[in-house]
Amino acid sequence: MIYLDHNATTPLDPRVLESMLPFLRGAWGNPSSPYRFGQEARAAVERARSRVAECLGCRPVEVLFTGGGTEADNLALRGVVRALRGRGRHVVTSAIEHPAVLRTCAALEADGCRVTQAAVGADGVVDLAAVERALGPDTVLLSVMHANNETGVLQPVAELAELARARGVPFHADAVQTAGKLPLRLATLGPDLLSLSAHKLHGPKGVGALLVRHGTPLDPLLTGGEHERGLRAGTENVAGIVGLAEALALACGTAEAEAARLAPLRDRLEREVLAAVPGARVHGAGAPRVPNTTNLAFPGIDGESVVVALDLRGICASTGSACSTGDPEPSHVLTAMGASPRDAQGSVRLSLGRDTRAEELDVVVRALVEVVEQLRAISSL
Amino acid sequence: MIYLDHNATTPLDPRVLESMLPFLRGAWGNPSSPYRFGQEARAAVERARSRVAECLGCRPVEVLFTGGGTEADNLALRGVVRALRGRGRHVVTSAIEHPAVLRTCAALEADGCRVTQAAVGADGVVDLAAVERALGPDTVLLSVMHANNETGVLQPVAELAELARARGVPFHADAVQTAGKLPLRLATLGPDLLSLSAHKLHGPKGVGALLVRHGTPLDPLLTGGEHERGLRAGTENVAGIVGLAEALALACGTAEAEAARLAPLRDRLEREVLAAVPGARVHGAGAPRVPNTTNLAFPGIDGESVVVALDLRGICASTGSACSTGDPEPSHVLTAMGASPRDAQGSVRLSLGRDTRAEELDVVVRALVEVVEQLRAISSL
Amino acid sequence: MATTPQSTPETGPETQPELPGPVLYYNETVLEHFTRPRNVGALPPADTDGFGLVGDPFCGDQLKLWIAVRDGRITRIGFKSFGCPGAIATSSMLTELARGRTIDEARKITDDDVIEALGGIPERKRHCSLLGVRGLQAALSDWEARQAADGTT
Amino acid sequence: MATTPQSTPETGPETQPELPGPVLYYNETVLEHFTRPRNVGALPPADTDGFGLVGDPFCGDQLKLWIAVRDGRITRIGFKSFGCPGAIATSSMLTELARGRTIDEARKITDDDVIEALGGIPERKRHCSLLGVRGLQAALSDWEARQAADGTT
Ligand SMILES: Cc1ncc(COP(=O)(O)O)c(C=O)c1O
Ligand SMILES: Cc1ncc(COP(=O)(O)O)c(C=O)c1O
Repeated sequence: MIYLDHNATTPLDPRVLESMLPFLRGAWGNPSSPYRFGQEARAAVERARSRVAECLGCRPVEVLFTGGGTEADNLALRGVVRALRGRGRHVVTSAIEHPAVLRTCAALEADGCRVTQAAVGADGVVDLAAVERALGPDTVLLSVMHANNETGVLQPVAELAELARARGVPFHADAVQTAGKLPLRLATLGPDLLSLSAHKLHGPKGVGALLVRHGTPLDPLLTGGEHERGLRAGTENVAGIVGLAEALALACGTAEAEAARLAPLRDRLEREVLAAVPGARVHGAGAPRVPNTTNLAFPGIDGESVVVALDLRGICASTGSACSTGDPEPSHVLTAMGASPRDAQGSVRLSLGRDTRAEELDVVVRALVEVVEQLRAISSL
Repeated sequence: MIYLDHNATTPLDPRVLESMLPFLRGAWGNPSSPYRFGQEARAAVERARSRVAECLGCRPVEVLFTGGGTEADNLALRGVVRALRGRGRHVVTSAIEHPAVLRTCAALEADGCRVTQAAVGADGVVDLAAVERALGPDTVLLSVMHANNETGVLQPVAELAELARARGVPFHADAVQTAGKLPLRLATLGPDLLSLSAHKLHGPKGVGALLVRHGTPLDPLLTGGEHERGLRAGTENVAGIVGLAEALALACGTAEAEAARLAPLRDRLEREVLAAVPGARVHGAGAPRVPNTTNLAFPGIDGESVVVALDLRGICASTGSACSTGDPEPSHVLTAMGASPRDAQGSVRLSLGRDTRAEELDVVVRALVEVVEQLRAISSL
Repeated sequence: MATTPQSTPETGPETQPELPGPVLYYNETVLEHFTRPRNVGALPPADTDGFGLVGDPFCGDQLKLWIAVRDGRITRIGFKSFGCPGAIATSSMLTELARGRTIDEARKITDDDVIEALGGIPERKRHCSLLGVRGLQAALSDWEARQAADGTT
Repeated sequence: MATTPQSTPETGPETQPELPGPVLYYNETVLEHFTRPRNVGALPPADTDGFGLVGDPFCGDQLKLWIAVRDGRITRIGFKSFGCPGAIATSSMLTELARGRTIDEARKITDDDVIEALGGIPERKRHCSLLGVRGLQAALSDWEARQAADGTT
């Protein structure tokens, strides 16, 4: 199997599993229990918190563990909006966010908030001027992702942070697609809240984190026990949290080298596909992107058909967000970038990862060329 | 180590870990991915859903997987209240609920709901007449737990279900402390929503389920991708879900036999402590209880001191909910049952489990007698 | 945003498991028709007695379908499709079901017939099979219109 | 319900890790003073020069503390405590700190002194150490009151 869908999920690193096993075997205590056996688990959680903080350039108290990236996004949006409900009801976001942000914005809208979606350019980069115009006196949150999951296009978080800071508006960045891929430092990057998800960086599924800069107003989303300083109730997923920290530490140690290794592989893949497939394009090619992602447009054919045909050849790819699998709607990200619905429908995302080898990409290029030809032969367009 | 805190958490059954490992090693695909490798993970999730449904007497579509018991409780309360916001804003619950319910009710109150907490009797059983009086035309939810986590006292869910059904009010029961301990059938038990948590029944931490009877109105709490039929977004914790199903299947298969084994052990433990410790009492002794739990009152001394002293003798016990560890407030459950604050402060919960042996309990009785004597010797009361 | 469990359509009686998540779960027959679709291609204009084009001109799946009719029977049929595997496979199966049938029989082919012949299709892809049936209906209507036109000329 | 990270007190400069969760994390010294508290028990009434009782009569921790004073120094001290291990250990350590001290020195003992002598105490248990200090102050005030009463009689 050639796996080119690392933006959907990644294999659990065997070293990460190894780090988790003690907490699935011997040290299964409840971190909130008063006896020493429980405190072993507590110590593991707090060690993990310190490791995450160290990897991401923040303080341990600024790390909240969650049940995944989606929960981190929901907590950031709903938590800040609720904490600041006395100040205003307006949220600014972009048109290309992950559904975990966009649908949460829709839910907030249904509950009486006003939401402004800033447009993006044809290159997939959010329009800074549009964000600036949107920020108003009653704006309580700006939420723009760090890198888009479908195109890999990086957003100008430093500039966005400056805009937000100048107006005293908390800024949340969904960094699910950059954590572990790029070196990140909360202290210098700019956002006040940062979401990440373990399974996107060779950690376990069902655990994530929200970094919350000291002083950022936040209400809990899950209420109950006083876990996570009262900001996220529920018995801690100790093994998952330990795995997240281990995965992050491993990824951060190699992020730069991996980025340097993957960018030329990705670029060569793109060059070869563009050379071999008439009419093919790369969405977001003009913008800075995370080095592992390419989103290819093949006009005249359907992306899902390409993905299924590749699957039958042992290659895992996707049409975009895994969440929208089978969704007949064209990608909201690509249409926001100005792609026609049909063009958006003809797109395929390949996302490389730690296990990707150059030889695999040669196989993929050949398969893609073949598949596109066959599908074009039967296409009615 | 003698572990008598199974209501806080339980060891992960090695067979459960075994069932999870394939999804932490080979089959790490994203269940929402379109290729067959992802569908392996999808099939595992759906098999797990069917197993849970079979164990609990409901249909697979009635099972929603969550990130734990707390999230299941939050989803039930916030989800029903939101879905029915056009109908009313009143919630009825009891005074002895877990913080996952009580604090969520407090949050709903802060958001404009009215919440009535029905009283319980001295035996720890919720007052049915009080619930009946509380249910009004604008009541949108009744939430009463199946068994209390501190005392083990069982609540009259069948009768509560009847009251609720007669008024068309959805009824949520937090069954975190009964799932796996007692045979449960959603179809016959009565509630419309039922919460459970894997780590309380020898499954992994960080995964739970909410059973939602067909037709019950529910809004999602975590919004994003269309996982769990749009009712709980977020990439599925495949290994955790598989582990939950395996743990539940194992527990359901032995629940009756275990209950029959533990009840006499617990009863003997109580008899011996009451005989040896002057003034000792059992909270909720007069009510039907889950067979693994006892909550002992030792007037004149502090429960946390007992717990720490037992810990130093290698025995794990607790003062009540693990969530309130170190909390100086006396238990809201015991005070709701009419205990004085000092009496509540002198209470210790012992909760037996699958690994508990009769010989261990002999050791525990001796240790308790010793510890209580020593603490009474220095007590100022 | 309000969603109730009962309002979610369920998967029905197919053999595939009930999959409430967003997923594609094409069976072997569907995949076979997707990789080796039957009756692909336009008929030559001279041989074409009816033609159907369905699908929005700018957005979503599209199907073109050609039929040749002799003695009230579809003797030849061809299609071209822009769409997902479900669209391609259901169109392919539809042409198999329609070939050799009388006009009346062809008129009566439903999307359920197509789905049944394929042994099921994911819930989210049921709409695909409608495209094929509508394409065939359009071609049959075109044939009827041409017949009428021939009669009047 | 609004909670902000900054409003949560942090654990301070102890050697123990920063534990934001609800947790007890008593160090060895605290546990030692809990299991073998020093100076436990009432002084005989005849030997008691000052007595303190602190804590709500119905609820929460309670402390009784007795002192004997000779030549402006605490020569003997005893306590009894109803409370958690933190309360017992801080009371025990307080009596150790106070024994042999002059009245003035004893007046100046703070809860931070007690906590420092124990090598730290969990954040949630800091209030416990206040009880001991308040008990000692009460006993010293009682001693002063008795002195004054002796003087006037
Ligand atoms: C940008 C982005 N945000 C959020 C998420 C959600 O993360 P999770 O699947 O862990 O809930 C994803 C991936 O699914 C993502 O790509
Ligand atoms: C009755 C009850 N409800 C809910 C919970 C919360 O479950 P979890 O810890 O899995 O979030 C617990 C245990 O902590 C419980 O005992």
